Amino acid sequence: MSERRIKWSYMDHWRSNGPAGPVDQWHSHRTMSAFLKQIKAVGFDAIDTFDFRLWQMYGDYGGPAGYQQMVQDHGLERIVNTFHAADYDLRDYAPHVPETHERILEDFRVTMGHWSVIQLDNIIVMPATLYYDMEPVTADKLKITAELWNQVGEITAGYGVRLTCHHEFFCGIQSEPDIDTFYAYTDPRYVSLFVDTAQHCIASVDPVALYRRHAHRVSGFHFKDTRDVATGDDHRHRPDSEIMAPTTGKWFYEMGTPHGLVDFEAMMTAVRDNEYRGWISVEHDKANKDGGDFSEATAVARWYAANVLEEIYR
Amino acid sequence: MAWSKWSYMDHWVTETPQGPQPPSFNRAHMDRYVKQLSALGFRGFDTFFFYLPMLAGMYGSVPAFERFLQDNGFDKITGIFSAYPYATRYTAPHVRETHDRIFADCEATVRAVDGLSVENFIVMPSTTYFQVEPVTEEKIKVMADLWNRVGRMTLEHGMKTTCHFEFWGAIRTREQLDLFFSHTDPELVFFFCDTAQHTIAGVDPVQMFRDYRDRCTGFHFKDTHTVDEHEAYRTPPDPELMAPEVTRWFYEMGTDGGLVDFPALMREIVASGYDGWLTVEHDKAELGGGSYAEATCVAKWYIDNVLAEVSR
Amino acid sequence: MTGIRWGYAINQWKPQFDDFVRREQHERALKTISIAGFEGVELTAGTGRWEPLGNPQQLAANFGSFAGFREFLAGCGVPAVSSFHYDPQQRSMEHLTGPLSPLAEADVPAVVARAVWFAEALTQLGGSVLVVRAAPSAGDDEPLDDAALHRLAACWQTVGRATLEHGVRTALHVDFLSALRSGDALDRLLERTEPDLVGLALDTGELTVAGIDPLSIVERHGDRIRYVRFKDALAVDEAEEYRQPHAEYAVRQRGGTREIPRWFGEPGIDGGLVDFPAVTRALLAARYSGWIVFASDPSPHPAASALLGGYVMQRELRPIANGR
Amino acid sequence: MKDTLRWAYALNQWNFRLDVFVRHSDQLRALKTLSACGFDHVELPAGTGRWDNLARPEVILLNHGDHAGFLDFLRRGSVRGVSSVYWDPGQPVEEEGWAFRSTANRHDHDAIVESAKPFVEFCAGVGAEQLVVRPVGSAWMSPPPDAHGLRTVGELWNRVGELAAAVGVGLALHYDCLGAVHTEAELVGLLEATDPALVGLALDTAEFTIGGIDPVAFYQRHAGRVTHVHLKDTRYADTGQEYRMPGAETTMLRGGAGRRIERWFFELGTEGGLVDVKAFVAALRSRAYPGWVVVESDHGGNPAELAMLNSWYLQYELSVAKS
Repeated sequence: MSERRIKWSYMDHWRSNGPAGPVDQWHSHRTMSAFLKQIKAVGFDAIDTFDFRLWQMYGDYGGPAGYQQMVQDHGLERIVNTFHAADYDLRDYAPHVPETHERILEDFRVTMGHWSVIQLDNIIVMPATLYYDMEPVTADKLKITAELWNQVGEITAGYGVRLTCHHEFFCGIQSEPDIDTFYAYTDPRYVSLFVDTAQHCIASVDPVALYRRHAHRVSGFHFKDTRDVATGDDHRHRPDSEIMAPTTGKWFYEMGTPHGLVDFEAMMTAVRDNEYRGWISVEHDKANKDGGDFSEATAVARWYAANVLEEIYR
Repeated sequence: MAWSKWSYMDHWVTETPQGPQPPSFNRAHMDRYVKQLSALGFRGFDTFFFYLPMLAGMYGSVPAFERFLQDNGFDKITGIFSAYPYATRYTAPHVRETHDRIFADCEATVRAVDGLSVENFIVMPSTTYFQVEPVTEEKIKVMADLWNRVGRMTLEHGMKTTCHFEFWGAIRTREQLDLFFSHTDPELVFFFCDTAQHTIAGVDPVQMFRDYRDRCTGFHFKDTHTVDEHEAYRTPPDPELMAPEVTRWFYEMGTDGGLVDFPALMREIVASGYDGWLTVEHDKAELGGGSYAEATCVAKWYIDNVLAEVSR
Repeated sequence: MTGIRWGYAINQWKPQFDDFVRREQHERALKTISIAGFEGVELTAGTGRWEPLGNPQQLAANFGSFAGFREFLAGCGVPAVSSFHYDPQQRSMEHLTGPLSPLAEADVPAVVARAVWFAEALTQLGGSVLVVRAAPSAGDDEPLDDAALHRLAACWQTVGRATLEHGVRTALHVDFLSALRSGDALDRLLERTEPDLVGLALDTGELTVAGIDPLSIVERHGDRIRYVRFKDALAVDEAEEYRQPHAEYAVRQRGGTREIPRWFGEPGIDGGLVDFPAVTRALLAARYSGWIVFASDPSPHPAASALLGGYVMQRELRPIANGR
Repeated sequence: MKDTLRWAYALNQWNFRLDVFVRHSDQLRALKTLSACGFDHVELPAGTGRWDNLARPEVILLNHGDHAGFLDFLRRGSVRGVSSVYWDPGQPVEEEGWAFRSTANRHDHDAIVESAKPFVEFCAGVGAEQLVVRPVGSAWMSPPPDAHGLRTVGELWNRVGELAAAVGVGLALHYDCLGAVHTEAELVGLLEATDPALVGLALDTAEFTIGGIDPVAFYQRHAGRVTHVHLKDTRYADTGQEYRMPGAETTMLRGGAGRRIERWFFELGTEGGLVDVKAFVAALRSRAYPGWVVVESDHGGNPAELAMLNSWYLQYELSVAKS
């Protein structure tokens, strides 16, 4: 068998039904084990996780290395990426507000220290605040933001980890021109692009074209689907767009869903054409909404990867 | 005085350690179910014929189950639903040769509740449309003959045979409904108004009630968001759960997008002097992440907060 | 006529941080509470944009004003908010603060300010009690010696005085992880506080899991009770695992070494340990008037819990309260 | 699953209620789930009516036209075929006019043989190797069978077995923990009353264990008769008489047998499982068992989750290569 050029990682959103209601996999060692077994059973090679789980890693597994050991004990290779979900706030943590930069830089110095015991590929960030906290999105603000991430990227590069940006449809940098401007301002050595197929699609940006244009900057993917494009003020809905937009109660679906808007075959073809090698992360955020189910969504998504996408490129 | 004769049609699903199951799963779940309905203030209980043996098994007998209901604030079992949704060579209301068998089944069901004061014997008068079509006057007459015969029998047991028309049944348009009622004896065969089913079939339930007031013995108050515009009703193998365009037909009262004008119907009912039971039903409430308990709360909330104003 | 008002705690609808965010979900839950026979809802303090009912700022962001929120409640058939349940240890994104401790003198001004923030909201939402987590978890903090109790009493006295200025009473809530659970700490704390300023929130489920008979509390401190939460308990922490560090995760969520699947349930749940008719009678004997709020804490099926609780309230407890 | 054993998965765990698992889209999701878990053959459940459209042959054909159409449907979910079909002739079904029939009653035999025909034809048509049947009714509804009774039942299954063999389909009698044939002696008696060339045994590890029969020891003694396997686990065994409780399907398997047992059947690798799965599978391997091993977990919990956990167990505890 020829060497695989693509491996599949699972971004660890997860819920299962416990005796007292829905729980996540961090609920107990038992639920974590059941989660990892299921991920492994359908053929994922590794997982991605969130920074805010660090405390549970320390509390329950002795830290990131201990947790990665738990992952490996279930036959998975390792933790590939982490998502740094920050609480953006104009007062103290906002990439387009220079006064807050020192705090953000310090946050990354501390965070990377925690992760230094294992080897990650990427630390993923949403590069801007919520849209309504950044608008109007000006070239100046984009430039200030880019400068911040250049510095953060330098810090993470010191740990051998790439800083990569994930553009939520509701964040300040989500339109095609703003994304292009942002990458023009950032240093390719320090700032990469992480293509989330659904988020771009919701923001009316063609993820395939975006990827083809910036392929040399791309350090990873979230493959997930959506059935809806944001309309009107969906991307700037107060207080929240992700769960509370009036038009849409559930934005995200696993790939392979009927009526999905992402053209994954075209995406995979582009991945092949660019000779991308490495990890693709599968994500389906909030799969349990509206009667959905994480186990099933994960199996169906992995089926799609095995039966449709790997036919194109593997 | 607000309307107090509300009953609940037994479609409930509850979470069990073995997955989502009907409350007949075991006695403990059945008890919990009755308590929940009791908390909402329902006074009547409608159920399916096939649950009667299970209820007898769990409570010792059907009358013992009814006593359990009464201990929880109910008046009684109000209706029994019986149906042959799917034509087989043994049972198909439009096939005269199967009538003896259907009649015998109905008699057995009715006997199982002898001694109680169940009021309605609710039937689907036909099977799926696609198994009957072409729907002719002759076939409607055959079905009418069956229910005349069953109706006479159930009256002898104190129950009225009353017809509940599915949107996917062979009697669904206003013309077919009128034809069916013209062939049935008003003394023997009655009308049961399901607000959602008629609406999906493009028939106005309020007008149906107005026109058949004298034969109406009950209602299923449930809602829908969709009128069948794709001939789902005649699409094999099954329109109810498998229609390509519509994944969920039925909703509880009080949802956004509901098509049934319940206040108008309620006004009509009050004005007419109707004094029977009004039944809440919500079939498949769990589709799309819903729950029966919650759907029942929202529907009863609607009754007490919206319909109560109308019927005052 | 009784002075008891029956409410329901909304926290059981939100098992995870990204659940129960949308308006239509709130509407359905509130209608469920209403139709199950309850006239008030207890809110739980929360932070951030996925907690639309969690604090005054989020209520304003979502409903425009308190009046707007009250209109929404009224539209769902719920006349009042009974209370907020506030835990100082919860961080606040709105204030950019981390955990505050009632034991730390330096934190007291912030705790007071936060309490007033909630109290002001309650006055406009029909509530009269602020329920506060009285002490941190036993395993995460110093033992409550005299000096610590003194600081604790001083904090709650100040809070109580401040909320009372808004007509809202402060009631101390003792949960089964609380440092106040051990020995006579609670008795001593109550001794050191003035009854007019600091009351007690009786939570039947928490006390029972803590191995404390709620009846004994009613007997000893009936005159201090300002708020009651009725939830049932399914197991008792006999091994005192609450003294472990991080007991919030290890014991409350995961069930400790015995892996108790569920500590709490709605009143009347199969296997429940609390004698609610007896507690109700004892409260009446102690001349309690005010809210009795039902809760199940997490529930695998929130609407069913509300209905089963409603059943017990309507058929067993309310008749007792009404003297029948 | 690539292994010396042939692995399949039972669909019954998805079909846990009358009105669920009806839409083709839901079924495709289950098939894809199984495929992602490494399974490419399925066992079809029993059922009745238009909503059990993976159960009754005539309803399957109404949904998919013909046998090839049904196989095409399975293949859309990357499932290649049907290992087996389950059928209980004692379960009244709409298609048979809700007739209540008993295999112990000789007068019902002609009707049961007749009603077996669509199943046999369907198995042959879709390439299912085994028709798996419930050989007798529930113990609580009938007295324990004596030698004469076992001979009567045996005659029936020989007739059905002959019918099936004629088109190359095997017939496997599935022992379950509520059946009137309950003890090991009774089960052996039933097997002896049937022709080994025509009738095999479907050994269900959990059902055996609950019923008080050690599946490993039994297999070692009777390997030649075992033509089909259901692999699942249980955490409980009958105390001895629970299977005779009136309405045992409800009172024992759902009502907890008065012991508050919430669920009897579990996925492989469950904590406290009573089945020695590894020893059992080792025994199958050592005797080069040729039939299907169908993994199932019956009802309980989330079907996709259980399938994934079973798959993990096969790969990491039983060393079955996924592909």
